[in-house]
Amino acid sequence: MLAHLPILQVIVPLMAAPLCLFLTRPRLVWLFTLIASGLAFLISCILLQQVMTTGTVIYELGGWDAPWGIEYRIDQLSAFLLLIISAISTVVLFAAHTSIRQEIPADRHTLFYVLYLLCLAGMLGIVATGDAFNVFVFLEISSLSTYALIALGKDRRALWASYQYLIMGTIGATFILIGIGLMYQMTGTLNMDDLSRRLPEVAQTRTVFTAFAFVIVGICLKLAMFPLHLWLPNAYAYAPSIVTAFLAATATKVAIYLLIRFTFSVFGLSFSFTHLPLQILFLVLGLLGIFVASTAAIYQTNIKHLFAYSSIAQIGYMIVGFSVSTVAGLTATLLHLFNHALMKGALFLALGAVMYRIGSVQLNHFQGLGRQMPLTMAAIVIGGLSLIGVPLTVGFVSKWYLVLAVIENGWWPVAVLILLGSLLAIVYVWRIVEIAYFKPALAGTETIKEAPLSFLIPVWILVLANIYFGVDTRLSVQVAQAASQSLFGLSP
Amino acid sequence: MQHTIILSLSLAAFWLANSGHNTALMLSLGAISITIVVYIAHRMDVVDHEAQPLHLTLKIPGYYAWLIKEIIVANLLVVKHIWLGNKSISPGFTTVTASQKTDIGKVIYANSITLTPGTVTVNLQGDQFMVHALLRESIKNLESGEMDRRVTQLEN
Amino acid sequence: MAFLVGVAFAIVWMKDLLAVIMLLGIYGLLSASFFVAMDAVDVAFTEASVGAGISTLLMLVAIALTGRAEHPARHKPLLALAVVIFTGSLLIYGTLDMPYFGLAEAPIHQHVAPRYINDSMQEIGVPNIVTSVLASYRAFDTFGEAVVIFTAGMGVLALLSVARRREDDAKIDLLNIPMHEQHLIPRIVIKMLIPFILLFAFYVQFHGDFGPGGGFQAGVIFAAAIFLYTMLFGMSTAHRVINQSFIQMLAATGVLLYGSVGVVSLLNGKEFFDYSALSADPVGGQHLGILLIELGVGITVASTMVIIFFNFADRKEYPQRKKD
Amino acid sequence: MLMGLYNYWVVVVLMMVGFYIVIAHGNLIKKIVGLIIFQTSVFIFYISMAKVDGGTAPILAEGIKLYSNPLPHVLILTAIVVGIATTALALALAVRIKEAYGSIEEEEIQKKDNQDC
Amino acid sequence: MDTLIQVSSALFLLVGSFLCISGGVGILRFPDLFTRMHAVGVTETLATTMILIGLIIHNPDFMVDIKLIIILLMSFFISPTASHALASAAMRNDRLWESNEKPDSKQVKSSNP
Amino acid sequence: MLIAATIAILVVMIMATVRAIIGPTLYDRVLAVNMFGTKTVLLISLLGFVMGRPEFLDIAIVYALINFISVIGILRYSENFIVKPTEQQKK
Repeated sequence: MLAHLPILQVIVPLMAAPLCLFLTRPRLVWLFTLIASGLAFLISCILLQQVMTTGTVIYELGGWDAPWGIEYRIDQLSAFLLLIISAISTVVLFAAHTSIRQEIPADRHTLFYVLYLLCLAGMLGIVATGDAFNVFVFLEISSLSTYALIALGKDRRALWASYQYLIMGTIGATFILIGIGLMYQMTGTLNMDDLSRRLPEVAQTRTVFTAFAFVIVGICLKLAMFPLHLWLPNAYAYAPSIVTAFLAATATKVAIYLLIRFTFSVFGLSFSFTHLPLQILFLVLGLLGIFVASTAAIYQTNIKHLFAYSSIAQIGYMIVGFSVSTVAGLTATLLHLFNHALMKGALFLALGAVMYRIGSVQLNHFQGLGRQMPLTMAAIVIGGLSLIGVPLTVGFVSKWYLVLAVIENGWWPVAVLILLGSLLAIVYVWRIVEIAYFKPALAGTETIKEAPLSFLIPVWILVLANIYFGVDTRLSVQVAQAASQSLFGLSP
Repeated sequence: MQHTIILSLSLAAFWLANSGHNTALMLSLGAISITIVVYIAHRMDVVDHEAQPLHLTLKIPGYYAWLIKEIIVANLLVVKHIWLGNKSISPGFTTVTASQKTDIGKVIYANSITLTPGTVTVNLQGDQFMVHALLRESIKNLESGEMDRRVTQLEN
Repeated sequence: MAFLVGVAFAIVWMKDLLAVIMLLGIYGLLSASFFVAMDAVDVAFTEASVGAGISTLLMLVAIALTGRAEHPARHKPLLALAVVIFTGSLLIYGTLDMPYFGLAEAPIHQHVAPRYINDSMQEIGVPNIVTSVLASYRAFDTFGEAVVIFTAGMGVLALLSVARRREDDAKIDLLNIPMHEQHLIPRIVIKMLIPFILLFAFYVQFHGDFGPGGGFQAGVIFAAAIFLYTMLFGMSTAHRVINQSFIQMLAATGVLLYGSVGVVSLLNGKEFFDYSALSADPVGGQHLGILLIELGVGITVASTMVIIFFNFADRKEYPQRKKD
Repeated sequence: MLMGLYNYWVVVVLMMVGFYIVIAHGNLIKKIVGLIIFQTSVFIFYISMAKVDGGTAPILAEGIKLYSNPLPHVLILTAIVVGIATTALALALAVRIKEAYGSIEEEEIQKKDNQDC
Repeated sequence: MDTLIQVSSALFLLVGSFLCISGGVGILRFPDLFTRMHAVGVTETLATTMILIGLIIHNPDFMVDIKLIIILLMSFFISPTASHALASAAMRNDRLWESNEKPDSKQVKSSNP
Repeated sequence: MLIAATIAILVVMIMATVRAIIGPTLYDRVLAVNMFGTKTVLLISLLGFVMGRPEFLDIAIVYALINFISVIGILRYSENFIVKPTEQQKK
């Protein structure tokens, strides 16, 4: 069975989704979903282990060899991403049952889990596959389920946010489709590995250039990179809390993965970075993203909005690391990817707990919460510290590596700007701390209790992970380094 | 019951006409499909004398032969007037009385009127059909009642 | 081709959404004819049923719910135009180095495709190459496709489903009686046609190996027959005939059927979707596998389409009860 | 050159018309229509790539040597399904938005949204 | 024999095309909905029949012929039904707009503007 | 001759489209769409012969069906809009 792990990784949640419809009681469905997600997590652990020891794992679907059939190709990078996605999904699901009881009408619960599983499977599929068109198909599975999940939010603005996301997402996906079409036109293949071998022959043509442009723009739309980020804040803010926690921690990561996969593996380093002014473009956009989004975050009154903008800023950091285009830079990006998933997972889940107790995440409703929900608020504070990049948290580790990578390239001003960006993060995190701890509680809120255990456990798992990986960086750094080295074609 | 049998038989004919693959697998798949379709049709309540008008089967071909002749004549007329232009036409509504007793008879009559270019059945109210015609002549033709008579003959 | 452009431009200017949708139907039919001219018969089949049929219908129901007039105000047309022109010229620029249209020497016809054309008969034994690529070489894509449509069905269900009550049914029945009278002719003709349409769907389902067609198209045709029935006999009758939760189960069953074909080959120690594991004779196994997964696709598509349509139509027919 | 690429250029124009509708129009349904046109033209683009001069439909028959490329057909079959799935979901959203906001014009919705905040 | 088949098939197709074009001219030329409907009727009955018969004669393959016949039969069933549905819907609408006090009136009126 | 017939049908299709675009009433458009659909059925059958692979007439059958369904659909759902304003007028 070990040989079949790559496919099982995707197929387990995918098959579990329709099975959910046959279960009648929501509690049962929840348990079932949890088990499926847990299984996926287990598989991804074994896979990572396998990939780290033996190198890339290839799985040919239907028994047809690669350019003719579809293959799954799991290298260090994909294994790493698979682990992040399935881990976050499992942890977040612990709280799901309690949370959605509050936020989603009862007759939709089963559907929620079905869509959740489909979304998970879609993301895993994107990461695992080695076929360009298969990416598109699974991208659509995850996107469609995401739209529906967001629209399940209580607020009517959730609908509008979801619609905007749908339009943007579909344009993005269609752009990717055009790009894939152009690539196929020039090479006659859809397999990524095969593409990377055949593209250099035609790299000078204008068609390939256009293909590249379309794929990148399409991915950036999904990624919510700075100028194309408009859909993200509302989508995150009005989605059900669980969905926000899951998406914030995983969806953009998958998009970053695609960006890396296409630029490094498919088009190849020399094409992506030497022929085109991509480096400087991404650097500028990344930095702009950090500043604009962080500034916007400071002025938000809805905390979900606030953290959503902060997500865009954090994407900016990843883009900066990506634009450095050295092993160190990419390592920093991958590390930040992992760390950011941990932080945002913890933060949004904690917000979900707040939502569960007080039914709102407006900043002024947080008054006095520091005393009423001490554990939850402590989690938010630690997550916030991690966002800023205080030592002993994961945020510090990735920023440290990022600054090192930038300096290694001799880009001193950029390093300074990154640090300045962190100062902005201090401002918006401080606003929450100030209100929650130093303002008296609102009248009539004395009855608010600490969040239930079903929230606290997953939140604190993530928070402790934040601290653990901030102190003991060996595991995450080792994997990230191995992944980026293999992308640069160096053996670890 | 007889409707079911007729339906199954005509479905089978339809399948064979379309398929053209007479392997055992395909034939058995066809049989299964027909069974399912008949079941669904029963559930939908579309199997009755209206939908499978077997009492008409014998007389229909003769009627259609006559109808086709009518259609050709009417067609040529309309085409002539298309090329002659707007001035030559004299459109108007009229009401004709249908002497058919059953719904299916009325439907055949109404559809025959519509099939003949130059006249369209617009509305059914009991046994009164409202017809729109392109030309006065077509109205006269209809009011002579030949078509009506032929359709009624079909019924008995 | 220029014809298509004309229709598209007309769509831009039209304000009446109903007219826009009809033009969209024409656009769908036209592009489907174009697909036939381009040898893509399978695609034409699908586009005809989807582009001209299902999406037009869904659009119609949707605007019946939302209203048909478009506001004259448009925002940022200049900016939009700039973006569009930029993208368009980038694409034109990209086409400059493309192999010419119809050239047999283009790389796309040289690399992967020849194997499909030359060897699929020995390897799979199905004359329709599109089917063999779809259902065997790239079976996983098709599985994805089935899941996508399933996802959409679940999404629509999550967004639109309303709780029906018996009294509502009765009320609607009352409303519908005069409708039946008016639609005497269509009703009888459709009563005659429906069994044949259903059978035709099955025919398309099982003959996908030999000619154009297959699970997806069959599913759509099957669903179309049910739409037709629903439109003429009313929602409440349709609900009595087709049980909502049963159809949901059916949609799930379709996906599961497809997936379990893969699982069976897994259990037999072969790769996922390696149909040769299904039978002693590899080609026979392929044939069986294709038959089964096409059936899975057909079931999923038909039931999902029905779910989607019913939920839209329910929204329209049943009085709304706000929940939140 | 002109004839060789003419087909693709027409497709590009079509795509851009669709794209323009999506970004420039404020009506939600119209946007979806634009999206459909955009996607359909991408399908036409793929299918044009697959055509081989003198080839016929890729269904094997005796006596025919030259077939058009079947792979893009397969891809587009999948893409059409994805397209209809997206359309269905988008329409469902539009219907819900109409119920919640009483309008399907982007500007009005935006205005009401700002009041909410 | 072969030439006979060719010629007769060509003849049918020619007549069919001519009728079709006539219908097309009609739909553009006629003044209102109901008169246009008659023009469409031409293209849907005789023109379709002619073209399909032309094809049937042209083609010796039995399976293909059967399918052509099915198409022909279907168009004979479907097209009047669709026309009627359209006409009656238009009629109801027309009446509601113009004379909403007497929706059941059966007066004969000219629709020529 | 086949090609001539194909061209003739294309011309008719263009005429139908013109009618669909200029309207003026909803029903004129429906009529045009219906005609367009039936002509597409013919076009497909002819195209099959022109290209020498006439086996694919299934598509034409589907077109005929789908066309019928969409016309019925349009009529069924357009009734909603048209009756409403009149009812308001009555009041």
